[in-house]
Amino acid sequence: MLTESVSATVKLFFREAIARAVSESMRRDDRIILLGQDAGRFGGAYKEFSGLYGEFGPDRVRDTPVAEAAMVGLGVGAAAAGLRPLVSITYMDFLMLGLDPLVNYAAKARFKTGGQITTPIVVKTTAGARGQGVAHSQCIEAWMMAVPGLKVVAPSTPADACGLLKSALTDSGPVLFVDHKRLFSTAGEVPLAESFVPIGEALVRRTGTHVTITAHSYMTRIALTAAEHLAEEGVSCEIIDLRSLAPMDVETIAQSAGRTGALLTLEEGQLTCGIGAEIAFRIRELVGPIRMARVGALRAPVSSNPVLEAACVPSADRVIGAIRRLLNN
Amino acid sequence: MLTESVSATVKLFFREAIARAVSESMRRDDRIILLGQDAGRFGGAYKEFSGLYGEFGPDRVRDTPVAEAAMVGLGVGAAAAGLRPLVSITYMDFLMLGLDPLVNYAAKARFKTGGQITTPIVVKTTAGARGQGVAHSQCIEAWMMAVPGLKVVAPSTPADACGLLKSALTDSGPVLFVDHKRLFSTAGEVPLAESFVPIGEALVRRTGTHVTITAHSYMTRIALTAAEHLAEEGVSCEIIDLRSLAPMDVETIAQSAGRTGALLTLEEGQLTCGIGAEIAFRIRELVGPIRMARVGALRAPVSSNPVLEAACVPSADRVIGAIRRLLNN
Amino acid sequence: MDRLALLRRMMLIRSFESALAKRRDHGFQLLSSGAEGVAVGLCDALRNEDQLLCSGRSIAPSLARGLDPGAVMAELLGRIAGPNRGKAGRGHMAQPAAGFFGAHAVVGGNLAIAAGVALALQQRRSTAISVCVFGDGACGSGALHETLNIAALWKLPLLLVCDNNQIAIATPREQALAAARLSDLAAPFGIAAVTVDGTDVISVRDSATGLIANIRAGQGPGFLECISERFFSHSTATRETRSAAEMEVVWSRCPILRLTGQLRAEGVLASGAMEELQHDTDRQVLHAIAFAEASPFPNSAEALSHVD
Amino acid sequence: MDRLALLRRMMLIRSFESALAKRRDHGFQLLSSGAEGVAVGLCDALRNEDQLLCSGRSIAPSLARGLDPGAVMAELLGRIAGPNRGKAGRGHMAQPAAGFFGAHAVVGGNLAIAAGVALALQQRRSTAISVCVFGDGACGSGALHETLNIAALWKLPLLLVCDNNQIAIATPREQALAAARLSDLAAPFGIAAVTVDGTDVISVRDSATGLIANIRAGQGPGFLECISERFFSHSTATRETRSAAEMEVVWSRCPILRLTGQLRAEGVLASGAMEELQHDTDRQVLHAIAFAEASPFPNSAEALSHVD
Ligand SMILES: Cc1ncc(C[n+]2csc(CCOP(=O)(O)OP(=O)(O)O)c2C)c(N)n1
Ligand SMILES: Cc1ncc(C[n+]2csc(CCOP(=O)(O)OP(=O)(O)O)c2C)c(N)n1
Ligand SMILES: [Mg+2]
Ligand SMILES: [Mg+2]
Repeated sequence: MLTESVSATVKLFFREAIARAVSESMRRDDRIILLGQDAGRFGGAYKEFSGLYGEFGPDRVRDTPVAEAAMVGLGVGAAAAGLRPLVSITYMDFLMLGLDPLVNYAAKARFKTGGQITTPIVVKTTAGARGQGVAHSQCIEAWMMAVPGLKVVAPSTPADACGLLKSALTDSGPVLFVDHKRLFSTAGEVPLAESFVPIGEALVRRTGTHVTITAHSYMTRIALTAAEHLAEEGVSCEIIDLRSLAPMDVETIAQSAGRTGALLTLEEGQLTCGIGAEIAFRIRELVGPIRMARVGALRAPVSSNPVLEAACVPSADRVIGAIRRLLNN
Repeated sequence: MLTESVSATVKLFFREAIARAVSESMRRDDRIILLGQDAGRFGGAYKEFSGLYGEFGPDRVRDTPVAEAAMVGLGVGAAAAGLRPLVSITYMDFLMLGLDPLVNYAAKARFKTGGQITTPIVVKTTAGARGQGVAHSQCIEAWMMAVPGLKVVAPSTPADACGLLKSALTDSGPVLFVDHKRLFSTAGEVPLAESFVPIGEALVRRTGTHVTITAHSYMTRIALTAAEHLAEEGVSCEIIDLRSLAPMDVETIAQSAGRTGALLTLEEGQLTCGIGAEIAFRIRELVGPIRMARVGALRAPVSSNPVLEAACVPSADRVIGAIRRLLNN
Repeated sequence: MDRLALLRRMMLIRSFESALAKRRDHGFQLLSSGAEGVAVGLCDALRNEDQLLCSGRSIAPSLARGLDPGAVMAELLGRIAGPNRGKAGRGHMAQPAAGFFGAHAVVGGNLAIAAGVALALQQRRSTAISVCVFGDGACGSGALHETLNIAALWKLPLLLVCDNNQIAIATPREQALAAARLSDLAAPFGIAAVTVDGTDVISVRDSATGLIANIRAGQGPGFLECISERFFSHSTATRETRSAAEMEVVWSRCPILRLTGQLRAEGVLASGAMEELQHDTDRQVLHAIAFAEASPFPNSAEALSHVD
Repeated sequence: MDRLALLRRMMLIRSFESALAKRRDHGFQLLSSGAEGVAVGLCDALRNEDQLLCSGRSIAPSLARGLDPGAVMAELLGRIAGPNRGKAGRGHMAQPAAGFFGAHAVVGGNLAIAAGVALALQQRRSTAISVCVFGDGACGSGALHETLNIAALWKLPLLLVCDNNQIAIATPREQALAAARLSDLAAPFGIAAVTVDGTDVISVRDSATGLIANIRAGQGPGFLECISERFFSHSTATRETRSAAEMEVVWSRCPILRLTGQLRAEGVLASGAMEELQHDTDRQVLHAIAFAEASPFPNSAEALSHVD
């Protein structure tokens, strides 16, 4: 009976998992407030905040003007002064407008004040391509991983979205929570009981023996699709869903890559100074010179044009091709 | 006689080399204008624009308000409409405030308009630590290298500062020109005759046989200091001054690293998803699994405190230690 | 343009958008219906050499500026015959050679760009001006402040036109902006600023003309706020949040009906003329669609072209 | 505080900065001399539970807020006895427990942070307010616009204080800002705004008190512009660009001499009293220096502490 209730789950869309995480967190902790463009009655660009305005009212769920710099700045200041704001920046491209308060203040506040000020803020933003073009498609997770003092998480499933967001909302922060346009309408099982996913732990999504694939967010699904096809050819892929990009669970990757002897890193953003380059360096330090390859976007902006978007960002086919080449070397 | 006059040089401070590059370029091309905080009569934070206001007047050398977003935005718009603006953002930390126009507009303009609009803008900014603390010391070159459509150069000598800035001011752009607080007062020989340094070519600053060191900007000087000390121990370092970070001259690095069989990458910024990770990946693809190590800042903000700043950013001693470890492996 | 031509241009935009909205092969679109008077009135006050910039809501501005409807349709449908070779779509459509410097989908993002275009014109001693159309939502962004200040200081030949349709996605303008009138935001900088009814194409044209005369005379930037309407939801993929009662008021303020009514009352519009106009514009739109459909999608190799 | 106490506080700041400026072991400092009246007048209008934020020019604000001069000196000299353990220096000094939420060296960067502090206070139904001091230079940044707008919309308990010393590094305020008065920038948002002479500590105190009463009453933010002076160059490492004649005018507007003159004229300040005050404050500063010098630099291991 006990084990049954522990493992009981409910099927939720990714967007519902986010709303649930926020709702449960806000009930538990009245310091949590939500700031976002159309985050209130409208319920967010992807309905990911649906129901929150009704439950918590306009004081705790606040629509903001289109002013990303101030949105992040206000959230950071409020965090420094004792609240736990969740600030929603609709698209990751616009996070650029709010980098000053996030990077120059929040990520450095604890350090520069010798521990007097912490900034338990969560900035949630949506990355990735889905028909919206050059300024609404970018993935700049790699930049954010390079900011000391900032944590970055990027779930691929509703359960992780819920569990990681809840952890982020109890973290000493700052935390950047990155989701993806193509994930909101995906569904998955989420534990019925309130549950947290710790920041900093990767998860092996699929076990395999020939090659280790690392991915996060929507690219985890691309990796899984590729792995299914490759399985038909007798290629066995182990897929590691990074989940947390900073801090990164390098040990889990190293264990896997050490076993399979081949590593493919997959990311939707640019390869240059990207997540794959970082993982490759660290795995090489830990595991030695194994076969490695990386897959990411072409070095080009992402067009809203469906043909060009598809050509630019990684597809399962490209992953399959890269793995074949990697294993034939 | 001919060779003599060709190789004739003059000794200039780095800051003078910048002023000279701008002055020569502005004389040649009246589309070039300079926008910056106190770039006019004051001559720039490091006197690097000294004399320009006097020579070209307030229409072409414009002081701006403290408004980095608009400064870059105006420059980008003016570039798109036919000028060749040089926009000075005093510190690279504040470039974050201008990333939206630079990354979301300028770097994508040519692509998104199918070639109708180009943005021949040069954004000049100063990176690096010298006693100014957490929000005036950052090096985010790696972020900018990952922007398709954007070029990034970062000279280490007066001659390269002059030659690269002049090339940037004739480039179809956008170009980010990164200098360093600790370079302005360094001196070096600059060709007397007007000369350009092409974007995209690294330079071997010191030849050696045991290990290849890559660096750019001020870190090139740190590498040279380290190499001198190591020479006394019989360790021979080859130093490659990257000069251009995007596009990067990977061939020159590969040739050297293939010969020495060991690579140390040096950067002042963060290691995570950094320049070293990128170089290591590409060299490994081209040269195979040689010994590699990277040196960069500690994963921490850079304090204005002299003790803590020195502890955070790479020193010659740290480079020496890293090379000893690399070569003893 | 005479008033009939203005009417025809507005009807073309409306008809174009109706046809486009029926299609399902373009992701989504941001329609200008309800705000045709702003774009058409404004563009009538411009000269060929002027440059127009706008937000991602680009259909009315581009068509009002005189871009070929077929080319615009091709761009919106991702076809290579679009001015941007189908690479940009609604968010970044541009044709600088035709005086349409282009759309930019970052809210507020085109403000400083437009000021930069104005700076280039000023520097070259041109008599042309730069004009930027943006929404009420963009008025919350710091970009407006920085741009107003520098444009005023440097007396840039820049006209800022706020197409205030009183809502940003689902956020009513009063809830997002503390200013009583959005043109008040220009006042501290000493910038000439006017608020007009954006559903009155003639007022828009005349106010723009007045402000532009000062700008061309070197007196620095102007600010024109046009109170317009958004007849549909934010985009063809967004849910509407306004009540039926609210929408009744919104729809009652139609720039096309307004001008039609005036022209009818003055006897300028003969009884069958409307039907004829409608027929004409609908046919123009059919041609535009046919043109666009005849054009292929770009080849996937274009994903790497024009990057550097 | 009575006026003698205000005078003493201003003199302490002046004396502190004179002693500091003589040293060469701190890189450089941003002095507040000439603007003591702004910080001291303002802080006299605050309650303990209020929070003060400021720009990188932090000496007058921190001392006026009552931080221990020894601790402030230690921070400025990079010693571990500073409130930030010597990690922050001038640019980021903070002691929130003492109502000094802190400096931030990004121009305009503390505006939205201060609004966030105000939001936290409002949310917790506190009667405390958040106060941000920033320069005229910061008024060119979009951060001001965004902050004013949101603060007005949400009626945040926020007082924005522009310490307008009429120059930013070397750029005269008229050349950087198109507004006639900087307090005009608050007007469009319906924010109560006042401009006072910042060299008159009493005016500053009284105007701040008036604005703060409204803020505490829930009427939303206030804006106070104080016209002050910068007696020295931008920093102790920056060259002065103003002419000798200009500096004569600048120095003639000394907040300390101004109050001294008033008190003398009213007979409140006895003849030897000034010398005694000066002696007192100088001694306080000597103690502060001794305290700071007794404190070591942080150990290099601190470079990695308090990061996450
Ligand atoms: C910087 C930025 N933030 C958010 C968005 C998402 N967004 C797209 S349109 C829009 C509303 C804009 O409203 P308004 O300026 O009034 O223009 P309208 O849509 O009414 O024409 C928003 C918030 C964006 N594109 N850019
Ligand atoms: C965003 C940003 N841009 C530029 C700078 C460099 N800078 C430091 S102080 C300063 C002048 C600020 O002038 P003002 O706001 O009037 O303050 P004051 O120095 O007169 O007290 C500038 C431009 C900075 N610190 N931050
Ligand atoms: Mg609107
Ligand atoms: Mg000032």
